[in-house]
Amino acid sequence: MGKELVIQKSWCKKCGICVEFCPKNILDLDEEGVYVKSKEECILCGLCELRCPDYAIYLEK
Amino acid sequence: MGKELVIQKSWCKKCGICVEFCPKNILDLDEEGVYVKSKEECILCGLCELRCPDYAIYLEK
Amino acid sequence: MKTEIRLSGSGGQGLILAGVILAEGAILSNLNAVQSQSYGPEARGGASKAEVILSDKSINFPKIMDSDILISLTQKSFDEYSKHIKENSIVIVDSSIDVHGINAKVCKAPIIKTAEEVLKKPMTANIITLGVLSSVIQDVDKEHLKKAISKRVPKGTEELNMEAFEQGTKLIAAM
Amino acid sequence: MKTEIRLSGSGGQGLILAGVILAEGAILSNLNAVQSQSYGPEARGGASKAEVILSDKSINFPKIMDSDILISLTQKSFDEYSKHIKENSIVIVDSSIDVHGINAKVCKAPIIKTAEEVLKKPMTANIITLGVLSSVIQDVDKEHLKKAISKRVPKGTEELNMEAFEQGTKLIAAM
Amino acid sequence: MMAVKVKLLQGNEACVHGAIHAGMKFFAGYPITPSTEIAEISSLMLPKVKGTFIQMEDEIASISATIGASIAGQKSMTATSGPGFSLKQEAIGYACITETPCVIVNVQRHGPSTGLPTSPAQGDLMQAKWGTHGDHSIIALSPTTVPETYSMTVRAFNLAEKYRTPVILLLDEVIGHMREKVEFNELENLEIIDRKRANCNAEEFKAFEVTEDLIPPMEKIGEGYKFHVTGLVHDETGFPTNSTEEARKLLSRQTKKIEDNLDDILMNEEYMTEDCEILIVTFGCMVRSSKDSIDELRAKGIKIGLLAIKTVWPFPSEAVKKLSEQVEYIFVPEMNMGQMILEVERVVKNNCKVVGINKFNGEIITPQEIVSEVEGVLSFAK
Amino acid sequence: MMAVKVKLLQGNEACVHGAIHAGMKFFAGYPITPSTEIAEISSLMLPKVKGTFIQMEDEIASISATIGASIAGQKSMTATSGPGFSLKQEAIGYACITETPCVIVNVQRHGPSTGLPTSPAQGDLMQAKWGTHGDHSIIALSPTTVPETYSMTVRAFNLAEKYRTPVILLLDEVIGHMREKVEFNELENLEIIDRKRANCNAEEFKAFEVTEDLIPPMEKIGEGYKFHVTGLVHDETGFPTNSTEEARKLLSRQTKKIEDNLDDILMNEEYMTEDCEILIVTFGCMVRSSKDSIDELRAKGIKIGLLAIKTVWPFPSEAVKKLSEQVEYIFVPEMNMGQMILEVERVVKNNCKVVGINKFNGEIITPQEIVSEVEGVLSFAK
Amino acid sequence: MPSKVIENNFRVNRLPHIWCPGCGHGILMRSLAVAIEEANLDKDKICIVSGIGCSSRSSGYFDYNTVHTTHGRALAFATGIKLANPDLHVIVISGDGDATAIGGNHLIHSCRRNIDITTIVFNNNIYGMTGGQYSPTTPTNDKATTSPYGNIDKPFDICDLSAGAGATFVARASAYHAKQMIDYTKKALLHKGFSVVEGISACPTYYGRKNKKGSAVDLIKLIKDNTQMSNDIVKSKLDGKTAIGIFKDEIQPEYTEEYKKVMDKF
Amino acid sequence: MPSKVIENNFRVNRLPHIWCPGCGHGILMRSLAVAIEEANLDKDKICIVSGIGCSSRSSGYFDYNTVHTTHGRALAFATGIKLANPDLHVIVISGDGDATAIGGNHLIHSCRRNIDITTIVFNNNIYGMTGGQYSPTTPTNDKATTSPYGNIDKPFDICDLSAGAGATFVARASAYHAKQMIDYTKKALLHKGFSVVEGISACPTYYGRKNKKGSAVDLIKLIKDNTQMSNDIVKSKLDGKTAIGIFKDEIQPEYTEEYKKVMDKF
Ligand SMILES: Cc1ncc(C[n+]2csc(CCOP(=O)(O)OP(=O)(O)O)c2C)c(N)n1
Ligand SMILES: Cc1ncc(C[n+]2csc(CCOP(=O)(O)OP(=O)(O)O)c2C)c(N)n1
Ligand code: SF4
Ligand code: SF4
Ligand code: SF4
Ligand code: SF4
Ligand code: SF4
Ligand code: SF4
Ligand SMILES: [Mg+2]
Ligand SMILES: [Mg+2]
Repeated sequence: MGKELVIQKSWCKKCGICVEFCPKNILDLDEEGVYVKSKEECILCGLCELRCPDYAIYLEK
Repeated sequence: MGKELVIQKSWCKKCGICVEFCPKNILDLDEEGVYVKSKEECILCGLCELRCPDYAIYLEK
Repeated sequence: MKTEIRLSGSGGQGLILAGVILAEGAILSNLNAVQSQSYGPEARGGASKAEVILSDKSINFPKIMDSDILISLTQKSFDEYSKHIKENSIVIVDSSIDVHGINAKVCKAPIIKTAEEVLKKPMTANIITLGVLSSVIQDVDKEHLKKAISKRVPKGTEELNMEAFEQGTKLIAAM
Repeated sequence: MKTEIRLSGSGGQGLILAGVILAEGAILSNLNAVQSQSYGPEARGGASKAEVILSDKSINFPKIMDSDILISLTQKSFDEYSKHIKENSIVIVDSSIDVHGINAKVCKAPIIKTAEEVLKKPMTANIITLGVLSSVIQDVDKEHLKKAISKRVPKGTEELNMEAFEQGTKLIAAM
Repeated sequence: MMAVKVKLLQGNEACVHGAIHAGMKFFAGYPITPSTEIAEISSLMLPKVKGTFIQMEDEIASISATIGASIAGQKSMTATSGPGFSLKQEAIGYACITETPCVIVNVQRHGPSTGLPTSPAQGDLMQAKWGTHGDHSIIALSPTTVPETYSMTVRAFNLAEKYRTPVILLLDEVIGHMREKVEFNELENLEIIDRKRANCNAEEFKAFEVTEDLIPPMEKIGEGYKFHVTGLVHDETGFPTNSTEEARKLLSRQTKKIEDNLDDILMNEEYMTEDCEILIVTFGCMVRSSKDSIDELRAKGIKIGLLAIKTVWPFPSEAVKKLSEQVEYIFVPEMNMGQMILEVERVVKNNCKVVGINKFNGEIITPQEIVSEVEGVLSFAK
Repeated sequence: MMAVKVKLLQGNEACVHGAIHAGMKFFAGYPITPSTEIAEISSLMLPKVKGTFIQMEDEIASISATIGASIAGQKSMTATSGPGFSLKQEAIGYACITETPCVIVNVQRHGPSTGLPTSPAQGDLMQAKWGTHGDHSIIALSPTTVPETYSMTVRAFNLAEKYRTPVILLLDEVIGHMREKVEFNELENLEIIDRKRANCNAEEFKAFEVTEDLIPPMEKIGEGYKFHVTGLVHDETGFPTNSTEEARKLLSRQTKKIEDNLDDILMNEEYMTEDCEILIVTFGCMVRSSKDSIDELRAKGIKIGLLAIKTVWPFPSEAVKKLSEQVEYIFVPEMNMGQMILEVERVVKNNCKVVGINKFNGEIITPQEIVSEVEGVLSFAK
Repeated sequence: MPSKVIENNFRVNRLPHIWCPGCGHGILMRSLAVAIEEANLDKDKICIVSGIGCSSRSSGYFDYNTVHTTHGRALAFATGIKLANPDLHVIVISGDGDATAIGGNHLIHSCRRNIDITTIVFNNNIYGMTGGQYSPTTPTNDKATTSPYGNIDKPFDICDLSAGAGATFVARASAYHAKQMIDYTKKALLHKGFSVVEGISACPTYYGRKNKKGSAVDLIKLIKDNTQMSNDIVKSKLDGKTAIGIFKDEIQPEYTEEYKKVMDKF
Repeated sequence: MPSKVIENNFRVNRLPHIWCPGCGHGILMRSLAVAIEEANLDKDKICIVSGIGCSSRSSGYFDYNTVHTTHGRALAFATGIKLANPDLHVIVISGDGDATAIGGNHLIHSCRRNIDITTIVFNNNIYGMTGGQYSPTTPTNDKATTSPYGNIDKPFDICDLSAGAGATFVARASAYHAKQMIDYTKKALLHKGFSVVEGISACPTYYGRKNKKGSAVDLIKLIKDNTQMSNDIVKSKLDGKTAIGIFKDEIQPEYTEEYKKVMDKF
């Protein structure tokens, strides 16, 4: 589909929800917020986008 | 049971409910209110008392 | 010229409507008119009273203290309101009423009996009353009153009420 | 003698509680104290600020314009409130904060680091701060402060917080 | 000669006729004596003009729906009496801060609480100004005749639209329930004012713009101007802000837009004031008793006049003050324990003596009572 | 020497402590900033004294339950802030006409409407008197310190019980949320007053008897004195009547029972008034700013004093009038657009000049602002 | 001389009541008195609370402790009364408007809390006191002074609503079914928890007249015709009838008892 | 740069929103935006109405016509808006307190009227905005700042209540069940009549903390554990679970259409 995972770190409030519910377990938090541990493993399922309360992580073409 | 039909005519507002629902059909209205056409026929069922909105007709010992 | 008229009776007799029609007839006749009523503490039954003030000048205070014309259809209302009449005023009562010791021109008319026996509709008493009144209040054109009646009574009862009005006008003549 | 102390930082840091404890310690030490805070427009997160006024006289106006002592645990709060300090006042900040061009006696203390690394509980930063403060405010008896701490912190965390307080007192000595 | 169109109308009826003349397209209410006829007649008339009537579950819902309808672009009204007016207070403040035009009718009855629910009173005058929490301006009008109820309802809508503000129409049971002649020819020509619309495109639109006249233009929902409305302090854009400066600006502007236009908003009637040495100041149905009493007192040679206050809020301080310099006494007859008199006293200071004539038993004060009260005071003063 | 028991309490906390001291056994409320702590602390403390706390579905239910509990015989209280206070207005009138003792706390915040919900203001002063429809008297108290919040809450209950009337406790966000030292020794000895009970048997009992002191004794439900309570106009028996004379008597008595006891009810504090030529009149948290400003102005040689009004309703007209004869200026600092100043102006007439110092942006007026305002006016006058 | 039950339970000197001739409220009011007699409640401990409306005027006639409050809020007042003195038998009398229009929220929350109060709703499908406006129980298409072209609202079923909101005893009888009214009311009074008894009433003056449904007698007959004895609300509706019966009767934790447990912790 | 759906539906310059980290409201708010996109509504014709509460702050973020009203009254305002302009898609966003405590009456009456408004309730079982007091949906025994000894109230089931009061579309999803939330909300938006979608939310700051239920993540997991997909509310309760599903979906006369018929008589 040509989608890609995008992170807008400045909006991340570090709640950890996306980290917990990523089926591939490839997300994690650092001081500033969320980051992808291994982008290649991402299956573009969109669950992180679906549940991020702050719209800081999403898939976009 | 020694009960008796009592009418307190001054309280009667002449709505006709007791008249309508007396199973023996022995009640009627005049200018001043309800009266018994034939007391002897009264079976003391108390339905008039039960449904008189103004407590003007009742059975009492 | 200012005439203060009080119509009194019991709840269901439609005297407020009569007052309204009278006031409407009056304004059609180019008079000023103010009509008011007092509601009971609650809407239920009991006494009823309408007040109408007619004048060729403007009317300020809208209530009546003592009436020029008192109409009473019940004994209770007569007893109450006959205390508040002007000297030399007119009092119109139903024939059933016991009038005693008042200083007024009293007209007794069989209003309720006419409603019940002639028109066979007790609820026409208010319009019969208007008929009676129309003979007393000359400034209000009878035709205007009739116009007001047909406008204000329930649809379908216009004819009955015209008849009631006519009967009323005859009652006072008959006295 | 009147000392106006402003404690500033971010929402979850517990500085309002620190202010309350400071005020309570002060009244146990026979001073007068007024503590207040400004709530954000809504209860959610964001900046946090507590104000404490200590005095041996009665205190009327309960808010602080310019502080005698400013505590800031975040850069943002420092930038905001360092604008409102008296001349020759004391400013206590977490070591992480970049302090520039202010005319005050500045104490930098590794408050947050101590909380995270020594006590392993970030939420003890507020009590560590109190420890730091206790060395600056002589009129408030340390024992009274401790009493206030053990009364006000959540049950079961008394010991941890005593330790935090002690660590705080040491920080300033270490400077 | 043009045919004179006359009708015998009740005050409450005239109010609805006036409202429909003014363009009312929405009414939400909850019945309460003595205002109920306003709802009833609205339910009858509104569908005929493609307007909407709804009976809501209570008074709070009624005023909320009324404000909502106005935000959606319709001229709207609600009506109630004392207890319901108390319940509407929170939402009145919302209408003030959101500058939503609407008309709130209170047909006053006796109180406090349920009191004498079918009897007249004028006990909600102060409430009309102070009933809701926080600082705000309000316009309140009070008619004295049935025809005036018609024209004043039109005026209430006009002021609401012109100044983007709720307007309270303070009737009383006497005016609401009496029937009187209404001549329509002039009334039907009464001017109608509609709210000012934006003269810019949607992108530039600011829902609470500070314009020169201090009255922000108002757009309709559904026409592309997507805006936000809130009861929080907000800036020109309409979005909430915590800025104390914006708070000050907002409240100042909302007060100032009324105060700068007192010339347009205030309305009084003077009766025999030219040479008067004694003045009656009053409002609502008491104007009627007062006029009769003045005729009687004048006939006795007493130089008395009347200032009938039609816009009761803002209070016409200047008019009262000016007349107070000319007279020795001001009498303030009110069917309450003394409310308007507080404003009069404040305004006239030591200029003249101020005497209240009060009745709070559910009865109207009669001309005779005013006459004897005035005569009593004057004879005592001699 | 007795050990001094001191505590650091928040104003809202002190209010609950005071209420419990006074005998509060029932609290019904609905949360709203900045009054919420009063509910929260009540929920914590009441079960410990066999009292009841309930969070109701809204503010109307809360005050209704509060009045109900008092009719049932318990001392009761509710607390809210602006929007909730608006909603409670109808029921406040019911408490007035039924003469039901209870305490209604309004911790004022910025308004109108939602305004700046966490910021302080004093914009509900007039509403406390005029918020409900119809004529009625009300007692409203406003403390300036945390310890005083404690004692004044006790006083609120005492006045409510003594005069059979709702009492409004008008806090503000500043006092409600600040923490201050409270010394308990004296406070714990504060007198407690309970409602007067009947001294006759059930047959003779009249629930609204006109006694010499105009305050009817009050019985509890469930103890044999079966009585009727209604918000309708009622006679001595408590049953509704349409008699205009009874209506007059009822409302007069309910007003008079307050007005006859102003000596007992009113409470002010004077500060440096003895020789003052300039006076500050104010209430609530503004007293604190004013005192500091006075100290500063006195230091500059300006003879200024303070009348701190603690019983804000009924308004202490006599005290203000008396001082107005001595001074040249009265300044009225208020965190609103000018409410108490209206009463001051009314009362002082031309005795002196009256100047408002107002802030309505959600911020407290500082001593410095008062100082410069006073200095500004004085220098201009020179 | 009135009957014993009237004399024992009413303030006879205030009778006859203010209601219109044939008003169903009088029948329901008597039913409550009889139920109280039969339930053998201590009359000193009874507190009747009502709102505003024709129905709500009933409080003044009962010779117990009686509180006539504000429109719609009777249940909120009653909640305060009951909590302040849980020994009282608190009974609320309300109208369809009082209970389900302005008072709807207090009704559902009282149901939810399951506080031991019995509520009797005199449902005449109209606002009687204010002269015949439609209420939340006025049937669709019926006329009222504020629905001159026919009511477009869908009515509440008071029993449905109460049961759904959590009341633990719910029943309906009528002015025609006075025996059942007495019986259900008695059961409601003896029930521990929040109980609702809807009594279908009749307002000849406004509802009857506006809808051309004839006299008081006709209205009572209409109730008879439009109802059926059944404990199944939904099924009855399918028959085009209103069910008369007990629809819910279950025991759940009662509010004042639960609160007592909190107090007993100290 | 935010995602397309955010950019197309929100006032991006007002984001990030004021809610706490991990607050479930953010998830539900996005779900609504996606549902609106998918339902293909004309955005100029959308009007979002909210009351007061954390949840109710959402109105300000949507780039439609938005009205932030008073506490509990959003549905009453919305009723006025919808009737004044029936062409609008009126959507109410409310909290559990806003909708079922102070606003309970407006909720049941809106249900009863079946007016074409979609109501989304962000139910976090607590009053978030005022700092954690119990609400009408707080489970029994839970702690809140006003139930320090455990809540003794019995909670409402918002879906039960709405269906009982007459809503014609009723569904429940959650911040965990965001997909279903989108799906049900979309169906609700397209439904003609009054629709209610309850979204179970999570308030880590107050509800979570007070009840020692852990972090935001823990609360979302808890929702997962305590729910089951089912269209039977009652049966789910027997399993100790909250049902996620569509519980009612029927067509009945809609209020503004009925009113239009009245107008069309003239
Ligand atoms: C706050 C308030 N709003 C409105 C009213 C007017 N009012 C009195 S009773 C009533 C409705 C009565 O209807 P219902 O409860 O069904 O009782 P009924 O008279 O039919 O027995 C209304 C709207 C009021 N007294 N108070
Ligand atoms: C009339 C009124 N009463 C009370 C409040 C205070 N208040 C604001 S939001 C709120 C409750 C919010 O709870 P909920 O609706 O569940 O929303 P949440 O914050 O949990 O999302 C309360 C009680 C108010 N603003 N107005
Ligand atoms: S899209 Fe799916 S797999 Fe990729 S990061 Fe998000 S949740 Fe994980
Ligand atoms: S869910 Fe969103 S806010 Fe939370 S950690 Fe992930 S990106 Fe950050
Ligand atoms: S007791 Fe029965 S039979 Fe006798 S009069 Fe009454 S209803 Fe008729
Ligand atoms: S039912 Fe009662 S009031 Fe009606 S007619 Fe019979 S006795 Fe009279
Ligand atoms: S108006 Fe209707 S409800 Fe009221 S008393 Fe008359 S008949 Fe009964
Ligand atoms: S307080 Fe609770 S509901 Fe409110 S924003 Fe924070 S987490 Fe969300
Ligand atoms: Mg009814
Ligand atoms: Mg919530």
